[in-house]
Amino acid sequence: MLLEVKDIHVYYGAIHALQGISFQVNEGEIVTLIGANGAGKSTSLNTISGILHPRTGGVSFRGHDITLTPAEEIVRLGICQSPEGRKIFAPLTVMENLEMGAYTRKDRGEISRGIERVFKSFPRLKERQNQLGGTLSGGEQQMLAMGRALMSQPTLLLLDEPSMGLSPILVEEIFNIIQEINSEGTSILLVEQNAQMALSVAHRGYVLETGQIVLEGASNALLDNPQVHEAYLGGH
Amino acid sequence: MTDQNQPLLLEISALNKNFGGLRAVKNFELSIHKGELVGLIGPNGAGKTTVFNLITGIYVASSGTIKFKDQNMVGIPPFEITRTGIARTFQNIRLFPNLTVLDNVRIAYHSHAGYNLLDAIVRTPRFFHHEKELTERAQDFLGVFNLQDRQGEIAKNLPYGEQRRLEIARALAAEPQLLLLDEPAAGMNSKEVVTLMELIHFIRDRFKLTILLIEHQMRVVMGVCEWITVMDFGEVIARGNPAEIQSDPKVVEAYLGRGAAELAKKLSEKRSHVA
Amino acid sequence: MSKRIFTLIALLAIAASMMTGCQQKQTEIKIAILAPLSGAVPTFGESTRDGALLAIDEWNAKGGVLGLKIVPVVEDSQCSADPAVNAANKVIDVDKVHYIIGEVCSSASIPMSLIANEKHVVQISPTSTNAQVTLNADGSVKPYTFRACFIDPFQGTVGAKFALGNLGAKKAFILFDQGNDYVRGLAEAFEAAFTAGGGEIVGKETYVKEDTDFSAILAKVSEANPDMVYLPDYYNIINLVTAQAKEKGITAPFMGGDGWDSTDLDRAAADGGYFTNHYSEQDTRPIVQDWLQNYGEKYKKADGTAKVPDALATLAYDATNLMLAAIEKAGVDDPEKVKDALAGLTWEGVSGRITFDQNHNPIKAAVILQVKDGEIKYVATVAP
Amino acid sequence: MNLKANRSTIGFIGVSLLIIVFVQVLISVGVLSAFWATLISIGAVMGIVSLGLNLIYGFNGQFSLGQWGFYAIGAYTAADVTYRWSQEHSASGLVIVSLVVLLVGGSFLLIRYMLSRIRGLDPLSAFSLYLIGVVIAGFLAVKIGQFIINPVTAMFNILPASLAMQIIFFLAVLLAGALAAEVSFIFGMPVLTLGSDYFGIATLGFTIIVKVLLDNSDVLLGFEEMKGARGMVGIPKLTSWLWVSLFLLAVVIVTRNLLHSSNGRAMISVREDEIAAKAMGIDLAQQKTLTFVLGSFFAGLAGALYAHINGFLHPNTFNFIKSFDPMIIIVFGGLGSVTGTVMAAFAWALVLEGVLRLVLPTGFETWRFVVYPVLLLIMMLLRPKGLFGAFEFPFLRQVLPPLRKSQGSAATTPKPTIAEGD
Amino acid sequence: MEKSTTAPPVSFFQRIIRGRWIGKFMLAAISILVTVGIAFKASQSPALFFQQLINGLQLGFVYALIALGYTMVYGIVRLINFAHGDVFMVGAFVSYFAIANFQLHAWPSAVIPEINPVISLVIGTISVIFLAMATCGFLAVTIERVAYKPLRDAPRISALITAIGVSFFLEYFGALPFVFTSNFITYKRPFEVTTWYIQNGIHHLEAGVEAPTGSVLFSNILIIIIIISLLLLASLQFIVRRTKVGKAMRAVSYDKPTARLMGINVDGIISVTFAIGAALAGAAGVLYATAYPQVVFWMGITPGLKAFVAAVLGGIGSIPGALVGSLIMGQAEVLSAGYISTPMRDAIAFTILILVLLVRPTGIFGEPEREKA
Repeated sequence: MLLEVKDIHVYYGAIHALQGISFQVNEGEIVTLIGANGAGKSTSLNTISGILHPRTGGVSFRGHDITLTPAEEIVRLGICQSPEGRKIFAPLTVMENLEMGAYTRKDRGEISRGIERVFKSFPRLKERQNQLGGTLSGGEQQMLAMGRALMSQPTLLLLDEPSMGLSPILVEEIFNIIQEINSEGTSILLVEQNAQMALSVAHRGYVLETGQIVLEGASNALLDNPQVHEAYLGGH
Repeated sequence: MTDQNQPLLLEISALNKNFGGLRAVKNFELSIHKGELVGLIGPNGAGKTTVFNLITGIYVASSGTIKFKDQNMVGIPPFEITRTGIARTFQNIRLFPNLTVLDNVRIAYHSHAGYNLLDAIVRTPRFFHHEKELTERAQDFLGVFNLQDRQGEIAKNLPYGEQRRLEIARALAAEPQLLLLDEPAAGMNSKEVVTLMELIHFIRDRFKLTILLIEHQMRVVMGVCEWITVMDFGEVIARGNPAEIQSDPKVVEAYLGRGAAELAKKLSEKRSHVA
Repeated sequence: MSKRIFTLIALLAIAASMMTGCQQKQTEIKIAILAPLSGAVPTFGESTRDGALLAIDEWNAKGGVLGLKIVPVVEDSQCSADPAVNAANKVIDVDKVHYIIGEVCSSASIPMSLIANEKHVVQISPTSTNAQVTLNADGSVKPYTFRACFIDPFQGTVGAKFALGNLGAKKAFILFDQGNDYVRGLAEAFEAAFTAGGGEIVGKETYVKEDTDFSAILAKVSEANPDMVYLPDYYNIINLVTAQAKEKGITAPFMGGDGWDSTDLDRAAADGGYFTNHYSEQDTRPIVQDWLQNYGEKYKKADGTAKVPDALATLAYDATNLMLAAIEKAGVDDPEKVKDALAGLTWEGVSGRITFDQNHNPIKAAVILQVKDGEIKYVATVAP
Repeated sequence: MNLKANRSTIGFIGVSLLIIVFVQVLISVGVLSAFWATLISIGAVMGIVSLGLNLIYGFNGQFSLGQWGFYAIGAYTAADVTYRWSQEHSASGLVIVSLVVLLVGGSFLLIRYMLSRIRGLDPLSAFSLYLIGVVIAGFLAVKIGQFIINPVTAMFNILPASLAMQIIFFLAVLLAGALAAEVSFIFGMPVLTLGSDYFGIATLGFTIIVKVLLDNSDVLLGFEEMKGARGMVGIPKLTSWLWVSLFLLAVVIVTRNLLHSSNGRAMISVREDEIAAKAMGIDLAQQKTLTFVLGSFFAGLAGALYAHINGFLHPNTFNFIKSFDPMIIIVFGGLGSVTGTVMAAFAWALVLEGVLRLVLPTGFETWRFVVYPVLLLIMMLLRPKGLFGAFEFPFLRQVLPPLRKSQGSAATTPKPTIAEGD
Repeated sequence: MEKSTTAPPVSFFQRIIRGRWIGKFMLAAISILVTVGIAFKASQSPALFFQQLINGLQLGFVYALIALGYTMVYGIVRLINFAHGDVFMVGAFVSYFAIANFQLHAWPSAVIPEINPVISLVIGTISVIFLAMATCGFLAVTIERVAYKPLRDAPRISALITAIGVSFFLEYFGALPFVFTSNFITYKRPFEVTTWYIQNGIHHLEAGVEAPTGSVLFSNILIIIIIISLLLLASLQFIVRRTKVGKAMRAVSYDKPTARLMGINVDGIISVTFAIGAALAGAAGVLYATAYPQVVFWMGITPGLKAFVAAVLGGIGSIPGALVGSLIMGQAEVLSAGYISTPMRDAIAFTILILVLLVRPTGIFGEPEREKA
């Protein structure tokens, strides 16, 4: 088991955002969290990333407890998040954005190999390596966000809404790349609004509702689940 | 290709907008007749929101005309444009977060409050009369959107769906003839999207509105819009009814891609199985 | 809630007034020293306080005044109107003081004098030179307010006479701080007297007190090429201006007023400069020598050496002595009588023999000193 | 609803008047010495300035550091009017200032009316046009004023001296406020288009410019009686606790009435979200200018009252460093809280100049300003949202109208699915 | 697709309004008037004019070093750090004590007596500057940790009020008799001033001798200030553009939560920014005190304010902006003192600031404010 989230309760002030959530990600898996807006998907990711800390419950990664580990340390341990809305550093060039992704890495050779790898996955970024991040199109920004996250060579990649605001054709491309990254050995925890797509690429999935997990299982099973179909796949 | 029986409400021609050297909108053309429900789609960064900002006066066009009710709106400040009958919602909800739900709606009545500053300060009978009237109007409005129980709540404390509804209610309280909705379905799950679509139909019928909609979720666009305009790189690449758009090769290439279901199937097959 | 706060304030005030209100038999007499201990010029406040406290100590050592022990009340008045008013109100209302030494700055002494006269408290400002300190807006004299220093026209005139006569200057350049009424008063008086005496003002330039870079106006001085430069400001400005003038190759001598008098005057930079002052350290009168010695014994610098009193300390010392002498002359602790005694008093102070004119300004002689080779040398005495 | 509101209104005004009278009695009896009386008056004055700033920053979101400049303008204007009356026995100050206020105000209205037909005029151009109006109106005011000074003086001389003095004082305070408001209008026009921090810096610049002008008021501006940096003397001490407290009460009530009206909501909406406010048909420039002018009007009033407390004005009082004081007070009291602002203003005056003076032992007088920032720091760290946060006294609080139970509207309520959107 | 619709004819009047010409005309009229006035006066005495320009240059470079601290801190935490000017003051005092009490500027010759005195002085002076920089950096980090960090999630204004409080504290605590004292202290320069004048070539000016009329003077202080400022500026630019820490600073300044997700220690980077800004202020303190040899506890207020204005003028958040703004401020100050009116100088400086902001609302190099609908 790579990541284990165990019964975490997270609060924003008085708001009880996560009410005892548990799930795991195994080595080599794509796991998806789906659910409505405000169900607590991003909160879960941010708790794993160390931006938020649970009031009770714990998170462990490769058997180490990381519940209270600060965010920057967690990146070093091998978890990296590509945040919702891409959050590219607009005034930095594409290259510099990638370097920031590798902030925790010291070995220069490894960094340049990492950049090579990212450029291989996203050839469009190579063309634009000296352009400012802010001038990229939405799809390119999403690629950069993912590439940047990959630069830290994570064992576990957290993707928050990678398809948000993208045209269908780009969504297709992004999901292809997600599978590619996974096939190279990186485990992925995917948070998606687009449940259909997310479940298509994921091995397992969890359904969140108002801070609780209401359903879990293999993604095929979830895709066929009438409840899920009704609530998230728009049962036409 | 539009419904010629109704008069033209909005007519945009040869609209251009440059930011520095960047040409965000190129020769944009759009005509909307009264009572229509029109969708504006296109890839991210195609210039859809810029068009909205141009129509509402937040940006001033570099060239071209925007005619609303046969009146050129270019160069007119946003608040006046709103007062002539265009209201909008925002992609990322923009309520007045620290005000109550009631006040959020009451603000829409400011330009025709019926009393002036002096009345308010001295508390003349005129103030009390009009204040009561506009409060009741606002409450009725909240009632329409089933928010009346929430009137005292601070807007930022509402759940997401109610915030969306409040935003639409607020926009409608300004009594527009043309409503612009910027990605209303963003951040909604399928169930919410269905209710949203019903809501859009409902408000159009009830308030006799004309609606221009930006949306990414094809289900919404195809489901509610009568006409669709597709933008890419600041230009219109296609226009037509939903069926025409879905089969337009240019649109498929630039925007839609292969059918979603087909793609999902393909991806599932590719999925490598791990223990 | 607000009611409770107000009641609290009222109670506090009652308690405060009770604490000071219930005196039985008078065993002490309070003198308030109001000086700018914080704000922009705390160093002036400290000198003033030290000078005044030394005078009080000396009187107490001799058995006080009228057999009563003298108790100093020190308050910070920040060289500024509001705090000065608050400080004056506080010492008068809370500490029940009848005699005030202060303030240093005219901008604080003037509002303070309004309160002193309203409440019939005798005030001597040691160093405020603005005419309005002792005069009302309509020109009448404020009965309870006196001062221990020259008013501006006197020093400026003396300076001009000396420049024309002893220095033989024909062309003068004036530098002054328009925001400082002391400096401006001296400069205006100098200009009037210098032109009346046949000299020519070849240029006038102003600066503000926060300035440190004088290169722009010194460039103009150097362009005008005067025989002397009149710069009647405090030593801190003198240090900056003269040092920069030396670097700019300006050789014309500088001249100023009693603001120059400080141990912190940069004697190397100001070398060759002249200034008018209240007394000279080289004066052999015993009162001067005692003053220098006693001050040096009581106050030490950080490195343990004796402090040398500056003009502010000297005038505060004289002002306190004047006040106490007047109380003794009146023979009773009654401000009404003390102010009359003060008006008719003649007192031999460190800064000379002092009597008051009808506007409550002291009549006394000025001396002219020169900064030369690291020393302050006595040059001349000019009687009024 | 009306009845309830009225009850809280009567209660509030009654309690306030009671407190005012109570304090006045304490002062008259001598329980509150002049020391405390002055501090309370200063507290009330600071309350008025800070309420003005709270409107501008707390409610309208415009980060202004210019409040102190308008305060200075108010102080010197009113002082000049009463000085001329009490020292020179002439109503020239009153006449000229009122003519300037009236004519300039008139020219503003005229130009505004003319410009209302021109759409899309940029603020800087509008500013230039208004500036021309000011110059012409000011010139006319001075010219016309010459003719009526003497009759007006004679008119006031008919009245008993002390009554005439009080009337002139009252008029001077209002005129000071009006003049400050007019200056803020013309200055605000171009500057209010700047973004938040830049606006703050421009207004800070305004405060500094005013201070420099006051330093040189006798030489460069020709106001001999203001005496520039020497400080203005001879201002009659007319401000009593009664005057300031009544003005404060009036300002509180005006602020409250304004806030709970359509204009107030529009004002707050600008703070909340400018773009959304624009999209709701709110004229940002108008709302910002209105608030700025009103806030500056309060500052002018406060300045005028301040000038007559000590009877002395010095430009150093209007130093830019002191311009942070009202900002400190409103943050301290809680941004956007009327109650907090007033309480904090009194607390600020009483603690800084009063309690600290009494508490600090002899020899530690210089520590007052070491303790003050430490208190400030502790306060900010403990309560970053201010003492009162958003708390208000009942009268100042917003009263929610009762729920209207479905009349007609319910019938048209859409299908329940819409209500359960989330 | 191409349909050329000709825009309806625009009247002359409308064109004036659209083009914002009235306001522009007014601004242009003011600036032309001022420029012509100065040019006329300058032509009467070109030497004086060039002298003033040189004086302004010296001032401008000192302001630049202070302005950078404002700009960096603002760029990263959007805080107007009003205590910055007082940190500058501390820098000046630290160097004063190091020189006057410990002869730090002469340590090399004290350790190795046979060392070349010039080299000793250079090394000594540099050590004084480094000491001041280090102390100020440390002080700023302490301030940041104690006073600003706890307020990072509070409203922005709280931190601003705290900054004002810190500024008061540094001043009045410094004024206490056992700290820096409230006296004006004559600063002991680490090296002597040498002056040259330019008239048909560069000549050395002997002390106590008047320079010939029509010559332009400059001193070694000017040269040292310019060299050190440029060196520090260049290294700062290098740090921010090329190093990992600098890139992280820019990333943090743009988006803190995302920077944390990338494993960047945001608090650490903010501290580093404060430290670098304060270190520059410390160096400025030494240079300023050397040029205008007097130190006093409130000396930071005015240069601090001016430098802040310069930073805003140049576009706060922009490093080249801070330099350009400072040079403009330096020139504006000496030119208005020299040719317009000294007492009105600060008013003129602020008028320039306001006018520039009206034309470029975010300063000369400032990025336009991001407004997204």
